[in-house]
Amino acid sequence: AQSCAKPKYVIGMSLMTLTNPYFETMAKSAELYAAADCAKLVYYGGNMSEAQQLNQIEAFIQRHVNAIMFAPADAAAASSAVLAANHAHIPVFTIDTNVDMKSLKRAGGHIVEFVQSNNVELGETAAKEVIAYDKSALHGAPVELGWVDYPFATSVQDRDKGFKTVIDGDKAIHVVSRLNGKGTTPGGLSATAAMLSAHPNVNVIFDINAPSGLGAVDAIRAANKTGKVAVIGLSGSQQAVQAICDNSVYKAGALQDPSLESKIEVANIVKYLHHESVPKLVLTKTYSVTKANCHDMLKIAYP
Amino acid sequence: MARTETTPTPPATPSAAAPRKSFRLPPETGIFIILALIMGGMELLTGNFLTVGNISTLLVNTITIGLLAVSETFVLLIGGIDLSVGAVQALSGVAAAVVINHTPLGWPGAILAGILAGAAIGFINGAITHYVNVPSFITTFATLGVAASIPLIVTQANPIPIFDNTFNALGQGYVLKIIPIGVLIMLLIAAIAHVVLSRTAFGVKVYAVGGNRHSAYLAGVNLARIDILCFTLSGTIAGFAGVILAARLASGYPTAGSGASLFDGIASAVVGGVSLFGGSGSVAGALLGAIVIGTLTEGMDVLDLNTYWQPLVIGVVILLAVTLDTWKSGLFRTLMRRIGGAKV
Amino acid sequence: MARTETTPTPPATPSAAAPRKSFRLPPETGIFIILALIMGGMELLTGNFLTVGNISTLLVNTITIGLLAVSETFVLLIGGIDLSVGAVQALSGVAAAVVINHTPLGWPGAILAGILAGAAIGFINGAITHYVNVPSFITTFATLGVAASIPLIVTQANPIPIFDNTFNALGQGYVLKIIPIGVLIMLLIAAIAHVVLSRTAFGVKVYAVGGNRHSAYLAGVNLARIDILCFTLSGTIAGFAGVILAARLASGYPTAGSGASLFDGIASAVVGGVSLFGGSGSVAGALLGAIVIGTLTEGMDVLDLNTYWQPLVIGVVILLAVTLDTWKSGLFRTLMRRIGGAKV
Amino acid sequence: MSAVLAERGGSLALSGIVKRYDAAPVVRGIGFTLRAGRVTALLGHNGAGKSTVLKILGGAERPTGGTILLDGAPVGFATPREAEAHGIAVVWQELRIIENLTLVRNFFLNREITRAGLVDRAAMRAHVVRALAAHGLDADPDAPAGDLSPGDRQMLEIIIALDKGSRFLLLDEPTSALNASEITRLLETVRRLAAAGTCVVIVTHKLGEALAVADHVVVMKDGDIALDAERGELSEADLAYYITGHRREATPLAEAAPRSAFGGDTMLDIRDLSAGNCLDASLEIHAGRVVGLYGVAGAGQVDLLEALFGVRKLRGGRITLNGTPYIPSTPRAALARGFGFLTDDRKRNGFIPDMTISKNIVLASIRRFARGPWFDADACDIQAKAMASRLAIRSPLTMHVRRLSGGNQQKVIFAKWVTAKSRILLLAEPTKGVDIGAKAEIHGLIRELAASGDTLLVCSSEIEEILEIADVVHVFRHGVCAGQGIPRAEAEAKSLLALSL
Ligand SMILES: Nc1ncnc2c1ncn2[C@@H]1O[C@H](COP(=O)(O)OP(=O)(O)OP(=O)(O)O)[C@@H](O)[C@H]1O
Ligand SMILES: Nc1ncnc2c1ncn2[C@@H]1O[C@H](COP(=O)(O)OP(=O)(O)OP(=O)(O)O)[C@@H](O)[C@H]1O
Ligand SMILES: [Mg+2]
Ligand SMILES: [Mg+2]
Repeated sequence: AQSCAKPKYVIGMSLMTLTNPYFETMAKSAELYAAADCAKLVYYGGNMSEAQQLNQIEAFIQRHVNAIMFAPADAAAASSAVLAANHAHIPVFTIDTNVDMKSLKRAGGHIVEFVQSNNVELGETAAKEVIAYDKSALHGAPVELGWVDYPFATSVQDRDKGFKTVIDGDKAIHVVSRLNGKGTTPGGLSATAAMLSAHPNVNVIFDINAPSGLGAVDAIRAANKTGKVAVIGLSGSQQAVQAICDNSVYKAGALQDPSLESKIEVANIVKYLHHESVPKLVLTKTYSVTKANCHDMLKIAYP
Repeated sequence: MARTETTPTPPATPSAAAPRKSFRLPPETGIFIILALIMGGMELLTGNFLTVGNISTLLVNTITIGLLAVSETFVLLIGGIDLSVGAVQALSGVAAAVVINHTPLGWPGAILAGILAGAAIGFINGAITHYVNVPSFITTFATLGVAASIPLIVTQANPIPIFDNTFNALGQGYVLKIIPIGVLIMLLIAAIAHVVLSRTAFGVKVYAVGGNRHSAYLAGVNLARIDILCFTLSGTIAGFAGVILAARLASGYPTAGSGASLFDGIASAVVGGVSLFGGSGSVAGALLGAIVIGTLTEGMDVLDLNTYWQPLVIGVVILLAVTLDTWKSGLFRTLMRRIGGAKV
Repeated sequence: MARTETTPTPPATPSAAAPRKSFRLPPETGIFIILALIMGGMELLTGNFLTVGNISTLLVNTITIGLLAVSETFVLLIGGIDLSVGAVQALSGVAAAVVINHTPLGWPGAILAGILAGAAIGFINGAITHYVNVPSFITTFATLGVAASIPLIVTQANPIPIFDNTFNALGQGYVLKIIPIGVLIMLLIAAIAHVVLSRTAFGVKVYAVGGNRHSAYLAGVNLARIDILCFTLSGTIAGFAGVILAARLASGYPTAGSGASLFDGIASAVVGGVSLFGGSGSVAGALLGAIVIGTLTEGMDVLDLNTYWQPLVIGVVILLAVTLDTWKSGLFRTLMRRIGGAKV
Repeated sequence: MSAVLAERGGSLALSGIVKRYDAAPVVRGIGFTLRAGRVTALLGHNGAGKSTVLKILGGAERPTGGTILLDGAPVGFATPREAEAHGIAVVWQELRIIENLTLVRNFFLNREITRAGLVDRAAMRAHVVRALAAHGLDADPDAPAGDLSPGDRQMLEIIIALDKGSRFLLLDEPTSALNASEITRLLETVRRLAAAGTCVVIVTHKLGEALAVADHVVVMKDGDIALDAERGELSEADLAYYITGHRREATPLAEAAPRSAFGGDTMLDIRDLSAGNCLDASLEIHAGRVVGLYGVAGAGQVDLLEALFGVRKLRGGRITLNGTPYIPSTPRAALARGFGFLTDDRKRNGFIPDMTISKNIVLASIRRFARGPWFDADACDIQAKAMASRLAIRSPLTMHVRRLSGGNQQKVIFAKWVTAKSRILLLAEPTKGVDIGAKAEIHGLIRELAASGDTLLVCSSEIEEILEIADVVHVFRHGVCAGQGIPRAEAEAKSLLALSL
């Protein structure tokens, strides 16, 4: 990488939240990649509020940033923000979660590029892990699955969709409970604790993100059900992958690579600003994490 | 003991009779000065804070919190609290979106639906609080749940896009190419609310009820009417906020106003000098409080302050601001108020 | 909406003279009956709600909100409010995690650090509120920002894992294999707080200050001491909550207690009969209020009620519960309170 | 005798004391000396600064300038607690009873009896039961003090202050809510304490009371001292002269042509009315008359007024108003039927503390001060100005009522009900805490209103007041109307008092 005395570009980045290690990593690595390309990155977390993110985009427009990186909390409500940037002739690049293209098009807005780890695929991967899970521990009992959900985020809705289509195909798996784990560790903890006491036969927990999965692990441990209940699901954080390596409660999962997403997106932004062409859509690889490959995955997993 | 006898003078003419009016700074002066200081500070730090564009963005970003501060003022003044205003935004935004997408009523119907949804929740708040005599904290906690759930149930958490440009102009359009329509509406509503509270008989009664409910009752004030009206007005204005937010986002957003923003309206009003115990404060103060909080939030973004530091800096600056506001009224008044029955 | 406002009847004969003690049901009876009704209802609906395991889970899930309700009670009783308790949890959890990972002090040091962090924020709240005479809403809004920011800055939003089993037992361990240690600590703290408020001279003064601050001052009560102690106790108990949560999560979690859970402690206390205006309510009531809210939340989960419906159902049930509690004290007392100066 | 005790018991002296609020001086560099074993009466018009002086001595306010000398040494009290530590106990004009605490807890507030860190409830309760009994206060020690009537609350406060056995006892209008026999007993107690070496200051507007109990008289006027003298040969007329600044030629009212007690139409016909402590009262009230209701606190006369105004539930009885049945429901409805009600509990429900004098005055008749939806601030100011000058409310009309002196607050409430132009005015203790000048003015207003055809029902714990203004008197005893319709011509203090006990 070259070193620059003064950044040539300013990129504004608004992420749905910064209090999830996944996005934290996305922001931090984007900052590094941007610096390497002589650009300055300014990033904010939106506390899962589309209105707050709109305000942040307005602030970017005011300070005439050269490009905007955007991970909206809500796809359908994000078109205003993109439109505002369009009016100010600032290119918008979405990451992780896209704007709802149908409404955006209808409103006459456009984005340059979208980098995503395929969320539907993540859900499907996790579902396949559940199906592939060695059920010898269950002694022939059917899989009773508890679903630690967070249905308010578009990305999670996609994961849910992917998970559901695959799981619905397996008659031996029954979803007995689906609760809101708020996407946080405390939320995952309370939801799982409630599931375990309401449905004592629950033996697999599916989680939609690593923080809530870690909460589920805590709940299982607290209920003295270690070994009886497995957690399988989105498990991108190092803590979660490490747990899989340790063959603890966390058995397997799906992983996305936020750092890679940032790397591609920043590279494309810089290209675009140099008037080079960029692809409209980049799907980054997602991974299936198992005890077998967990040590490799640790290198990808975010801190 | 010697008898010290002063010659009695005839009673001084009661000063009450004197027709001169002593000039007093309005109580909002303090918060206004603070706002000026904060803006000045931002300008010094950034070098380009006070541009027309930036101020306009700032005001646009303050629409929601400003309207919520005004709406909250009506309820705080009678000694109540309204936790539902945040969720009402979601409800009325979704109501407007549903009307525009699924009925032939178009944007006028949508606007009306949004406002009426807010008014209805407000009316329920007032009626239950008054007649069932439950603390308004509880009533509005319950309606917060109701107003937050309905949009989620209706939309299954998926925002409903709005493509009506006339409607969306409420949040995105400009008058004379420079004044955002939403800001205009906010200022208009605030001005009307200010006049209502400071110049009408209704306003006098609102302050009376908040100042001493029992005394107001004995003076013949219709408590039911005042309670219900104040809550209904609060809900109505929150409904406006929801409509404008929906127009800004071009969608009915079912989780609008959730989370910690619950507090923003109340916090703004309190920063602007409205008492949580009723009976004192003004709409102008509340609005200034909202602009202070809005400016700080905006300023943090413009200053590139790390997200993690923002709550800390905003909190500390607000504390300093209110402290200054308290002190400007002189140390003795301060001390007296501390001792003299003011609640902590 | 016609309604005749009937008025208070005082007892016909002044109960006065009699030096004998008239037997009175404790004021918490109402909320206790309501809790029983809710639990009974849940049992009917699910068929297996009242199992030892479920009750134990329920209590474990109530630890945080229960402790926050107790902590909030101290502040509400003197007519204040403490918005910082949620964020204090994050601060003290992270403090404990940092001490355990980066110092040789081990679990005792970690526990102490967590509690001290809470106490420090509480002390600051009390001192600023009292001496600077800023409404506690503002002070604690500011310290909420501070207490929420510091853990984020320290951890960069990444939870700090805690591997000390003794420490984690606080949140995960059991006494006699059946009673969760965390629940025991919560009940112990609540019991101590209840005794302190109802049986000590300090407690009498707390109620006096909340009942009428100026009168308490005239009676010679040291307002500074009461204010600062109440806020410090509130912070300390919130610190306990943070430590136990960290132990449950086996990590210092930098965003613990954020979002709408800000309200849970206050809401529990109010549901349990603690007045937002100071001077009335009890720790026992607040704890019962927390268990009511905890039971409802847990119950919704056990019933697998759709997430979107939960806020609505919880809100409505709480409203009904408090209404019932209000009515049980007799329609006339109720009306009298409504008219007689009680704030809405 | 008192001189000897004074040597032994020390003194409390003020010197050059100044107190300003927002630059407005309310005490202007005054000084006087209080000595042990003596009773000082502190007199003066409403707003003269009496309570302010007591607040300074009691540590509730800090003087802007000047010194306090305790036994000759300068002291400063930053808080009431410090004053109390120096042996000063105060009964404040704005009572400090805390309504949500029980009598016992109020009694021992900040001096709780504890055992092993916990309050000793049994010991405290036993002490309180004894103390209440000793002073004849009939009240449940475990009930919230807010349930007491204003008179009982004042009595409780006095008992608490006496219980502290302090060297200095400062009493700010302790008798304003007490009845005649309670007052007599209190004054005896004060004399006894003084004889035992206590230094007592008593603020009062009842000059007879002052002369009966005091050794030493200080009169304040607009923040200055108008008189500082031994009681000696001072007469009530002398005191009135120093207080008001002029000599008043007799009392025109009392000697005005007596009006017939009855006559005119029957305005109100009350049959067998029971409410609160009032039992089966039957009264016939004639239009254009001032009807005095006399009785000790809790005898039911105030309950009758409250019932008529719809703030106390009727247990039974019929009321006919101008020939049509009247069932009181709410104050609003009562106002609509032409009633007005001046409460005897001014601090609790008399006014809106953080509202201006003007707005408080028009609150009960706000419709008349509105043009459409608009509040007519000018009309409000004109009315307030007129009332203020008539009743000598000397504070600026934009001042919040919270900051007025007690007597001036009372005048604002009275002004509110005069402004409301009710045809039937129910007045509970209308002149509580009002100075002699304004009291005469209020009495005059009451007579004027009656002359213009209004009907007034007046409860007063002062027999003299009843005798001065009433055309006809009803006496209540234990809830029963024991003396029915005694015309003023036939009424005299002794017989009324006897009927009431
Ligand atoms: N907090 C305050 N702010 C401004 N002025 C005040 C305040 N407290 C008292 N005053 C004014 O000080 C003056 C003296 O009041 P004070 O209470 O001492 O009178 P007082 O002699 O006790 O009268 P009263 O006989 O009516 O009780 C009054 O004019 C009053 O309005
Ligand atoms: N809400 C209440 N609850 C319990 N006791 C009450 C209540 N209200 C009044 N009392 C009691 O009833 C008795 C009579 O009070 P009330 O106010 O009727 O007296 P009153 O006739 O108005 O006397 P006063 O002349 O002192 O005003 C008092 O002993 C009081 O303690
Ligand atoms: Mg006075
Ligand atoms: Mg009474």
